[in-house]
Amino acid sequence: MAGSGTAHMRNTVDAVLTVRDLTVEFRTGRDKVVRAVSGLSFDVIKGETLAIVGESGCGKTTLARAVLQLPPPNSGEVVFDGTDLTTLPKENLRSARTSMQMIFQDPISSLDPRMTVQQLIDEPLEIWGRGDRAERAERINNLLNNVGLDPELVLNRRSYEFSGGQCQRISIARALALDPRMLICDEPVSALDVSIQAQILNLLQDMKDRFGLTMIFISHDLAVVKAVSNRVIVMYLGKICEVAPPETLYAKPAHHYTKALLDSVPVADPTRQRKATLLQGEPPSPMNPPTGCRFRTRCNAASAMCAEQEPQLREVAPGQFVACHHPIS
Amino acid sequence: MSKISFWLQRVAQLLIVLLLVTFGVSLLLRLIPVDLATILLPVGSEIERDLLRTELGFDKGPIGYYLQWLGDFVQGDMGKIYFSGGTEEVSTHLRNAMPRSLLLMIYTQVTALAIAIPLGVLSAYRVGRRADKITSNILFTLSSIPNFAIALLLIIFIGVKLAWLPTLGYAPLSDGIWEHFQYMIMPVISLSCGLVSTYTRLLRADMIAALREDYVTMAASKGLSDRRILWRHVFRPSSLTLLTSAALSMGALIGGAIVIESIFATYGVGFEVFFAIQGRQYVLLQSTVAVIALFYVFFNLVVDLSCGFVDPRTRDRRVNA
Amino acid sequence: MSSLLSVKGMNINFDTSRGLLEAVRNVDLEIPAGMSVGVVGESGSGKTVMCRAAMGLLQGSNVKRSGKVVFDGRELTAMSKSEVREQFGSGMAMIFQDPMTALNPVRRIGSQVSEGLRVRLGMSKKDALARSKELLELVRIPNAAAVLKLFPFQLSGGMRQRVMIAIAISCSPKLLFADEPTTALDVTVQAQILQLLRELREDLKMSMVLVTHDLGVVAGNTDYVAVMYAGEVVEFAETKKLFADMRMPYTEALLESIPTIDQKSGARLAVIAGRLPDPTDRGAGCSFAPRCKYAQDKCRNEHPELKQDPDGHLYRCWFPIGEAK
Amino acid sequence: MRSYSKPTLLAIGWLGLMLFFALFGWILPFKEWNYVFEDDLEMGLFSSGHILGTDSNGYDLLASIVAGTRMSIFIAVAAVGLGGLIGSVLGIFSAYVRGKVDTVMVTLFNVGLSVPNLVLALALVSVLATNVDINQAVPTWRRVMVLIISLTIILIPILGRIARGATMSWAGREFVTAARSMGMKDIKIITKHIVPNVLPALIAVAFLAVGVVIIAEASLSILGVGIPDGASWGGMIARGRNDLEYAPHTLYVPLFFLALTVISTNHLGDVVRSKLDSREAKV
Repeated sequence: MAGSGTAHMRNTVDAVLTVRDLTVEFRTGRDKVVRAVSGLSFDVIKGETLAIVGESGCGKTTLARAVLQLPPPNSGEVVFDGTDLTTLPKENLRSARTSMQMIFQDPISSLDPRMTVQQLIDEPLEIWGRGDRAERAERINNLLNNVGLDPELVLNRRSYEFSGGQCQRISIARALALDPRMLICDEPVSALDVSIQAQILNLLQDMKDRFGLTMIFISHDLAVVKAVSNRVIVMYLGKICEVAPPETLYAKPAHHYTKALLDSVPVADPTRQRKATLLQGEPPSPMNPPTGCRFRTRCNAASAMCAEQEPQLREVAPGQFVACHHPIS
Repeated sequence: MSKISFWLQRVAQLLIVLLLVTFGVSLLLRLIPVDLATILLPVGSEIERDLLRTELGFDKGPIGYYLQWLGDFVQGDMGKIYFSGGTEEVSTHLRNAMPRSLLLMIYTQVTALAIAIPLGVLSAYRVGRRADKITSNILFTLSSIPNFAIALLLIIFIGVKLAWLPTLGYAPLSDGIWEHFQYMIMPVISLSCGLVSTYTRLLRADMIAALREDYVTMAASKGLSDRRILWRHVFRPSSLTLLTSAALSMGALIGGAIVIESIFATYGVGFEVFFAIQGRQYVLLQSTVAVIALFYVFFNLVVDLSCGFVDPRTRDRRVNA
Repeated sequence: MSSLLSVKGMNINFDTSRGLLEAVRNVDLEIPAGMSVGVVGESGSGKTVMCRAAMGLLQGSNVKRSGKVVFDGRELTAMSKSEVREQFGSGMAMIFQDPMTALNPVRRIGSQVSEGLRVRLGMSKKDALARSKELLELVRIPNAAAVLKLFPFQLSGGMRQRVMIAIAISCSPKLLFADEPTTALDVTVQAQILQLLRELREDLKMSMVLVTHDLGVVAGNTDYVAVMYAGEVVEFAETKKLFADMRMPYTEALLESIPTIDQKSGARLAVIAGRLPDPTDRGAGCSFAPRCKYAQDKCRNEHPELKQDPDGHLYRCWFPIGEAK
Repeated sequence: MRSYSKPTLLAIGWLGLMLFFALFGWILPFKEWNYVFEDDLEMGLFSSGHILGTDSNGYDLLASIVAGTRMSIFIAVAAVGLGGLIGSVLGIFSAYVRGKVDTVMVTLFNVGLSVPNLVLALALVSVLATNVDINQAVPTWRRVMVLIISLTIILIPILGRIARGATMSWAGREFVTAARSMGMKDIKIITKHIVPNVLPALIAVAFLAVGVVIIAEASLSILGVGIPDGASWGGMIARGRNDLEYAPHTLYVPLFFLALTVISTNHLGDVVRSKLDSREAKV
């Protein structure tokens, strides 16, 4: 797995975002380079929710930020609405970013503690001079109502007076302020309590429907991903393992890693405990990834070929692409 | 990157800092709007002054002068002090002054740590209780009183009114332990009061934070005694900040020593700086500042090294970073 | 069945600047010998505080506590501090959520694993280190001898959690408190750790209290479950019975709102409206009433007492699910 | 609004009095600070006509204190203001930009920090306050200027490093990334998100720095390179040292004022800091 390839690219005119051969590297010393994301390609079609799922350190967050050029990737192209963001001058990039907004994992750290809710949501509107003061105030009220907060109660309070769930609602309202076409959600519910998660997931779904958004949804939680996505990319050590619609992926995973992930998820039903084939060990360091298929060191089906050749993504079922020399059939 | 190359890099960084510091001081001297030779040899003839200009490299421009000074300095020639009757070697002066200052610093640091560690551990353990509150208040007040004020008060009460200790001078250890220490007690107290309170407050805050950590609860759940937890599990990680702060306060200590040495007439390195400025001995000033910076930077390196021993995380983080 | 640990009428309050924080309210809990009991709840439900208090590890001058804890026939709450300490290691042990913060960052793995053996069992340094190596092998750490010489930060999250388990079982405790032992870990590693805990429990005949927010983890790893909400135990039953026939509306709502990998993709999730209750202001009625879809006036005004079904199923609700049927 | 504790009120009150002395000392009915009361040499505390007594020159100590306050506070405020401004601009900028600029800046800060404060101040003062004609005394105003410049130079790396550290920790937060993703300009991110969050930490340190500067000025005076014959607290201490055996009160008085002022600024610095910490804990 953890292979390269572009077989899964749909190359349609409907693609809002097309990412080609994206590589992000971090220098962590004189001659040490971590390739957080290496040679990754994908596209997102208008109105769909693309989920990117993987364990910590697989590069999913880095990928999301690289799409927004925060910081820009080391190589590759990020074509959004027909423009390649990586070659855009700074000024144009600034305005291009407004149609692509991000929701962060830590709802509290993503809001400036010194600002009131009013100021927080007003900020993007003010930067871009959307409307006069009265129009903006009305827009803020609308946004807050949309995300299920009562403007009268919250406008003059600051982020630390709110719970995590409420902060996430404020973040969503702020992200929607500029009428973005695309929302990138980086683990938006993993810092929230179980009983609050569903509220935020439903809210995101509602907003997506109401404003016709396209979404990238990043998560480590397979169950959450299944609930919200139209297409899922499974990542491992900076590469793609498998791309498929959720129904196919969850019912018939083709990649050994996907299967292991699914088998590891605990099920809230004592009568239906799966006999899990446990994955051995933990992911190797991205500083020194295995040759060939990056998953081979933990894979039961690994053969000599897996160490030599990097598997390329190929279609094994309609819409299901896998980067594995020995896919599960 | 290996550990050795990491340390080499660190030493290189420090060397750069040292070079910049000494060059800065050298440049500063060149900024003086007067002729240095005239200042150093006020009564000499113009021929003598010309000789001096060539000897010291005043005629070579700032960089040439610095390189000449540096060349001499690394060979151990720190220049001369110019009296009306002749000259003295700066190195002789410093060789005499160094041990006095070093001993003063060592005694001060040892005293400060010896008082601060138990005090800090105790007040962290009894945080919020009365003993802790009283110590905190006393230490806070103490930290705000400048060392020269303590020195002057000690002189008035212990030196003059009670006449227990001599107020001026110095005796080397070879004159006898009591001889030596009776001159050191008051300077050491004056310098260590502030440090005691800095160290105690730091250690206390650090230990209070460490006591809230899960690993302390974990240690308790192993059935360890409070004393063992306190020293083995809490003190050691907390002592890192203490160590770093000891290095940082070295600068303040050297500064304080200048004042204290001049008040008690200890004639250490600090006094040499004072003397250099009062007597306009700029060569002495330049070399002495260089020696102080060298010592200070070296001390920081030692602390950096020992941090690695106390806290393995910093060792690794630095190797990676 | 005899209880290894029994908690009676436990109340834990914290004095805070915002007022009295009622963390644990009138909790009764029995841990049957040899069994694994799950304690499920969201943040602020008091599950962690309850466990730490039961073990006698709660410290601080702002803690107010009452209630009785009996462990292995002896009343812990009546013992002196050093007598309680005697119980640690060989009686009770604990593992924590975040293995990074629960291991001392500046001490080697070897000294941390062997410490309990030396202090509690009086082993010599050499014996304790040899035993430590065996313990690390027991928790399936490869290269145990080398790991003894490492520092915690040099290990991966999963390995650290294994080290912590090795420390906890080093003196063969009768009861292991596991406080969210897998929350900080990736899902594949979580599965490994849970399996390890299951096997160790069987081999060492150890009882376990498993604290978690994840109903999935509870379902596969416990014999009994206590559900906590707002500082109270609101439901207690055998795990199988609880999932088959839950009585508390909260438990039901929680289960329904969690996304699962089996549900239909894109389906709307059931939601528990409102938010978690304020721990400094518990109100008069049932704590869950403001968010409960079955709530009636009685729920909002009167605090429900713990009721018991003939089969031992406990719940704290005026109108439990299934009763109307 | 939270009420202040008693020590805090005392500290504010004392600093208020000092500010009053500094700004409006001239309305008080005193003679010049160096007016010589020839019949009243070395009078003790609470003497008639001289509440704080006089020194061996016959100067009235209260008048000296009031005049000295003006000088000491002026030097402290000027140096901390200038040093703080320059230091924070450099620190915030270099932490925000990172990269090579930051490396250079950190090296420069380290150079500044690797010479002990007082040594640097001594060197600067002695060099800058030298006259072309060495026999001519340097005028007081120029000494004051030199002193302020020297102390400013010392404070730049100290405050710069703190500003840099605070900026580093805030610039990494997600709301900064969020602001960037909304298309906010860097300069606005710095002024709207970084500076307001870094400011409290800087204010806390600035209070401490005022104390440091006051002590440094006094130390320099004791070493004879401050404003030896001028009206500053340090100058008074330096003069009083000569009489410590016979008229110790000439030493007690300036020491008392100096210590109380430093205690007050340090205390207020602590108060700001702990407010900051409790807010941080909430965030």
